[in-house]
Amino acid sequence: MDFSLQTIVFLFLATVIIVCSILTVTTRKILRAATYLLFVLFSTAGIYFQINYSFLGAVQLLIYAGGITVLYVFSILLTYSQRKKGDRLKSSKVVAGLTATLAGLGLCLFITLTHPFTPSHFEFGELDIKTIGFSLMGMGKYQYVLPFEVISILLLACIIGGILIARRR
Amino acid sequence: MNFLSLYVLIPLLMLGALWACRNTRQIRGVMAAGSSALLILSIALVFLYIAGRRAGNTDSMLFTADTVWYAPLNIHYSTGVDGISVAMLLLSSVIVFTGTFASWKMSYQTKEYFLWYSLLSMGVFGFFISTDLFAMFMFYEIALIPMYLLIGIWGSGRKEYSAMKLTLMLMGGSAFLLSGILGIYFGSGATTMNILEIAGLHNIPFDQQCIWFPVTFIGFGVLGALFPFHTWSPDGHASAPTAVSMLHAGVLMKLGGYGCFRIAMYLMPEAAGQLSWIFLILTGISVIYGAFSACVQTDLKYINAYSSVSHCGLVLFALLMMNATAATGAVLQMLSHGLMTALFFALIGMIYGRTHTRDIRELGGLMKIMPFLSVCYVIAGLANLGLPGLSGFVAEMTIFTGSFQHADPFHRTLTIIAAASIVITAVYILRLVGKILYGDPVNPQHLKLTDATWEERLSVICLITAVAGLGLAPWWISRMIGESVLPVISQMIP
Amino acid sequence: MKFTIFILLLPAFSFLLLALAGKRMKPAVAGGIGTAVSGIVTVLSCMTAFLYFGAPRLQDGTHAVLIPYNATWLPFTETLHIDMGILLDPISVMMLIVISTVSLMVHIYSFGYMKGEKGFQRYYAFLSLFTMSMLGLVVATNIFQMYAFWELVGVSSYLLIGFYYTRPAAIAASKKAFIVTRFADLGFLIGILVYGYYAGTYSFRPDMVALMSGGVAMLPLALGLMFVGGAGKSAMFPLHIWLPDAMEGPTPVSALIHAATMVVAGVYLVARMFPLYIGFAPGVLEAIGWTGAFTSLFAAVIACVQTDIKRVLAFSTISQIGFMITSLGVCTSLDPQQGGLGYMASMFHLFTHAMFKALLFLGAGSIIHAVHSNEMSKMGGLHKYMPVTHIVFLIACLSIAGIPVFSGFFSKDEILTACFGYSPLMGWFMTGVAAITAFYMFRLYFQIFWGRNPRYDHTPHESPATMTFPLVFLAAATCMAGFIPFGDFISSNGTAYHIHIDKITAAASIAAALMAIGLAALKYARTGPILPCGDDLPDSARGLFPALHKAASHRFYIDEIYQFITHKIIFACISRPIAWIDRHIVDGFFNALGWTALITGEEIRPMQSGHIQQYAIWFLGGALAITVLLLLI
Amino acid sequence: MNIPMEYYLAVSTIMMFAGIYGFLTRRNLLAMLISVELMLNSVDINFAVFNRFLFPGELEGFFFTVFAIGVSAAETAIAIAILINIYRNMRNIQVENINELNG
Repeated sequence: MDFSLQTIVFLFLATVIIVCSILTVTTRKILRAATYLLFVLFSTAGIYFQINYSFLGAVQLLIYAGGITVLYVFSILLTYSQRKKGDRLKSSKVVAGLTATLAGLGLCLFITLTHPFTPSHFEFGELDIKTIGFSLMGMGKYQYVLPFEVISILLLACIIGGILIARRR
Repeated sequence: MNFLSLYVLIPLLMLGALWACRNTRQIRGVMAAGSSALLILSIALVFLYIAGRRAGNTDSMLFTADTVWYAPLNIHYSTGVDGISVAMLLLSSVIVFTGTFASWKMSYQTKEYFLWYSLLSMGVFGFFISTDLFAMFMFYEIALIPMYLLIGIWGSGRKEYSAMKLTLMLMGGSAFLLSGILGIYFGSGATTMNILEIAGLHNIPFDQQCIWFPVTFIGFGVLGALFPFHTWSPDGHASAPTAVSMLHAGVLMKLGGYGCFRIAMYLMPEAAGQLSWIFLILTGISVIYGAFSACVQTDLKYINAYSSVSHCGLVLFALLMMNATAATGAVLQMLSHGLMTALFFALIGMIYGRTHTRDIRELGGLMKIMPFLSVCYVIAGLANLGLPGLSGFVAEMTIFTGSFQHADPFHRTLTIIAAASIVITAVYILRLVGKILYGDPVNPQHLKLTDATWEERLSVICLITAVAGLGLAPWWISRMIGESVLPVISQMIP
Repeated sequence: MKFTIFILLLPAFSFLLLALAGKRMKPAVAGGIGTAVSGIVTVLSCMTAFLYFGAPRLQDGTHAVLIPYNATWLPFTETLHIDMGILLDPISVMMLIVISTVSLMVHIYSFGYMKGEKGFQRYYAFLSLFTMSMLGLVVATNIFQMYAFWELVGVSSYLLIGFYYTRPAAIAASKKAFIVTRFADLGFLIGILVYGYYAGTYSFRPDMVALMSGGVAMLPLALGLMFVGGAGKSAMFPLHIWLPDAMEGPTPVSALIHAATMVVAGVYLVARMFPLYIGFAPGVLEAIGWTGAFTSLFAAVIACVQTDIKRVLAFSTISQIGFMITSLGVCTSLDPQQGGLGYMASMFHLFTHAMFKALLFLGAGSIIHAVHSNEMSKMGGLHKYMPVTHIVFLIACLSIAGIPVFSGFFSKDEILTACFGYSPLMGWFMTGVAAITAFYMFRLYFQIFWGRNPRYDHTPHESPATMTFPLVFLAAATCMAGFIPFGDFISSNGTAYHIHIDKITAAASIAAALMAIGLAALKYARTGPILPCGDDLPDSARGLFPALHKAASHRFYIDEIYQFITHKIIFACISRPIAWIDRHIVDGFFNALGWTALITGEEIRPMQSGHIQQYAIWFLGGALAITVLLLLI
Repeated sequence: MNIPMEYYLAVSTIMMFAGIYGFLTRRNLLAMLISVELMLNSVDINFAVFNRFLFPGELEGFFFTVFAIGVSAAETAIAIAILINIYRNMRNIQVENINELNG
């Protein structure tokens, strides 16, 4: 592997993702966690861009980094209580969680790295937006109008549910 | 439906009538009427049965009837009696009758108490008249469940613990039993649940018998106080109220012996022959072990409970000897033990009701205070240790003679060991009688106590009459039973 | 002979009547009913005897065996069943006489002796029960009927020993009597079972077909085991321990049950099975004989040092039963001329012993009634106060000592002759025991009626007529019974046998007895003040054999051994551990099962905590576990 | 393109388990939600990467990622609505205190 720009970018993104993920779950301050999450989401968008899924990257940036994070920040501020100083963790829980996590991580990495994937040789072309649009709206094979509709109904249901739940009684 | 169903109908009617009762007088009236009706029915049944046999009817069961209940599983409500069940029905009705009078003064939640009591008796009667495996099992369960409430609510001492223990262990036995019954049903080709028909088919493969025989036998054996599954008995009996102890030791424990004979051994004779030695050893242990344990107990009811373990062990022991004489003896022993142990528990209950203690160290000189009860207690004790002229002798001698017909050393040794129990029985009975009845009163407060009331006298005298009647004129009932065990015995390999 | 059924039914009826309604009767009425029934039974028994022995003999010279009644009482198998019936043969008829007579005497005597006692009606009820059972025992047509009545006499003995049920000693004694005999009866029962299986019947005549097919070899075992039962009832060593304690019962009861009738049941049993013993188990019979001989010596030695008047008589009874057993044991054939003499001698001694021993006990009762004590040290010089009792007691003592004219001489002489016929050793041995008998009886006699005169609180007086009449009657019987031509009625093969006195044997035994009486007179007939040290029984033997004396007065520690076995071994080492095991191990196992279920539930319950993170960690763990499993497979 | 697929997968795995760790240990419900977002995100990366490297001609992974993003947005919205509601009632959103919901 030569140190092309691609590689450097990837290494940068990977480092940011790994470090920020870990910081997200270990920091005591919830607002910081949200901030680190934001970095992770940005870097993930970077990964998408890197593998030439720029539409996906854009969606990621818009919805995740733009929408959801803001939602988090708002709700954090809404539920912030002065009495609670940080998020103290129970050590037994940490040990159990850490053990399970590390074991799982080791196992998954082992499987991932030893599994003989057969990557096909492909051309890294940009996916044009027209193909995406037709696939999303088409009704044929490998076309996704049904899941699209299902998701839209789900979103509608969520909107209604969110309003209902959050409404003051 | 024939007149045997009256045995289920009368308790049902009693349940209904009790439900409608408003006061204690009415409740007592219903109970007295119902239990007398059952007693009269049983006596009539004995005469009808003997008349039927005299008339030359040689079917293995008389008065059979059959109603389809649930066709897909071949479950029928089928009834029928032979000499064994007639004897058991007579025993049960005597004890239900006397138990009613023994709990005449029950004051706490009287109505509920008698409701459960009637339900319990319905289960017992239903069990003895049924000839269908499933119906038997159902009635068996009906008889078990009220026991939990009767002990748990109306008991004394550690009643919750005892009730729980008794019910759980018997339920454990039921689990064995259910699988055994299913094993028999499917082993015989899943065509019928009727015991007589299964016995007629006689087609359960030997290897399957070897699985289901021990399962069924243990299932019933738990109720028959088979060592080491007897430990519910001392606690359960000690905590139960008087009439429940009577009914439980007198009748319910007989369900175990009856079931072992009628289901386990009748339907799986080859396995019974093959595996009898294991259970013979266990029952032999029961006999001796119960007797020795009884020697050092200090609670009256515990003594009697261990004595029951010993005597019921003798029942199963005799059944496993698998010859007609021993089996007749076993049924006689069931009768005899049922009557005497009910008598014992009735008397213990009456003594306890007066002195409020069952500890033999705190009792003494009762002969002076309550002569009637004490004399009856002595009679019960003498019956228990096998005095000729009372029922114990008849049963024990039949068993020992029957068992001794096996010429091999194994059976011989066990017979002699079992016979030795009569000496130990004498030891604990006489120790007990000497301690609590004779001597001078230990507790001066006991001097004020009164002797038995009329209903207690009625109950006790009725039982003593039965014990003495069986002991003085045993031939007719011995013949009646003897000819009924033959069909079962003839299935077995000696 | 159909009327014989009433011999059994009347006492049974009287028992039921007195037991159920006795409480509402006046004591005199209850006693009257019991005595009247007993009287009728005695008359019926005598009638039976007259008719039976009066009937012409069969051609072979024996009396016919009559079975007026026999019905199946409890069927077991085709061949085995308990019958209830009446069997009349010479010995059962003889026993009828003995039992009914002694019983009648005791009934009459008790009027005076038990006067004013609480439970008078109960006492007579028990006496009737005992009479019925004992009569049923002797007329049994089969061994199982005998066993059934055997148990019944055991229980009536238990009830009568424990008559004074508030006395701890009486309770303990009754319990002991019942349990010891019960233990022996276990042997009897097993013997019966063996006999039934191999002889193919419970009747006294074994089925020859069954016997031929292998049963002969087992008969000695069966007969030996039966004798264990007999030894228990008849208080043979080492099962004798209950009899001395049984003296806690009222004295008339001791006379009836523990001297004259029940305790000879073992002798009767052996006599009943005698043809079988001779025919199939001569070895067992020999062993029985030696057991009897040893017991008679053993009991006689102990009797010499007892101080309780009833205990002395009790040991004397054991010793005398030993004589009877020995006499049966030394028989070697069925022919009375050829070594079968012992059978007749034994039955004869049973008869005479019943009379004089009942007399002794009733006399002792009369003395106790007057002195209010059982201890010989509280007695002395009573010949002045109680002339009738004195005379009859002397007659009984002379009789048991074997002085001619009195009945005991004749029967004992026959026994000694039989023993000499068996072996000189046995003969001399038994003669020695007879001498000891004479010694201890006269030790008793002199101490009570002569000897030093203790200060009585109130002057002893002669007993009332209800008590002296039975004494006089029995004394007359004792004087006369020896002249009954007993051998004409009873002998080992049933034919008439003329009793003749063997001169040398008789001379030897009389000489020994007289010497023993002289020794006793020398030692005990002195008058003088009571020694202050409390050692008021001058016992020179103590100086000579201190160890023997001490052991004998402790009855050779047999009771202690039993005590040790029952309490230290059976109760402490078997019963208690078993009870403990039951509570803690067997029950503990089931409790542990329940406990495990409970604990498992308790352990599992927190898993359903509602904490999502906990669920998640289990979920993760599960997923990982499955993954690892899949990887490994 | 010379970066092997495994590299991406490794990164997403680490992210996934960081999320799991957070989910298991954090006491604040919001923090747990954030951890869930991490996990979802890592799955999204895997979808995209598998699609791109193994089946470049097709678009399943791509669209599933799109849908997953949509679903996670919806989920977050609802969850935060619930949280705020809980906060109103109980004045905190510590996970231990919320087991009263189970009846």
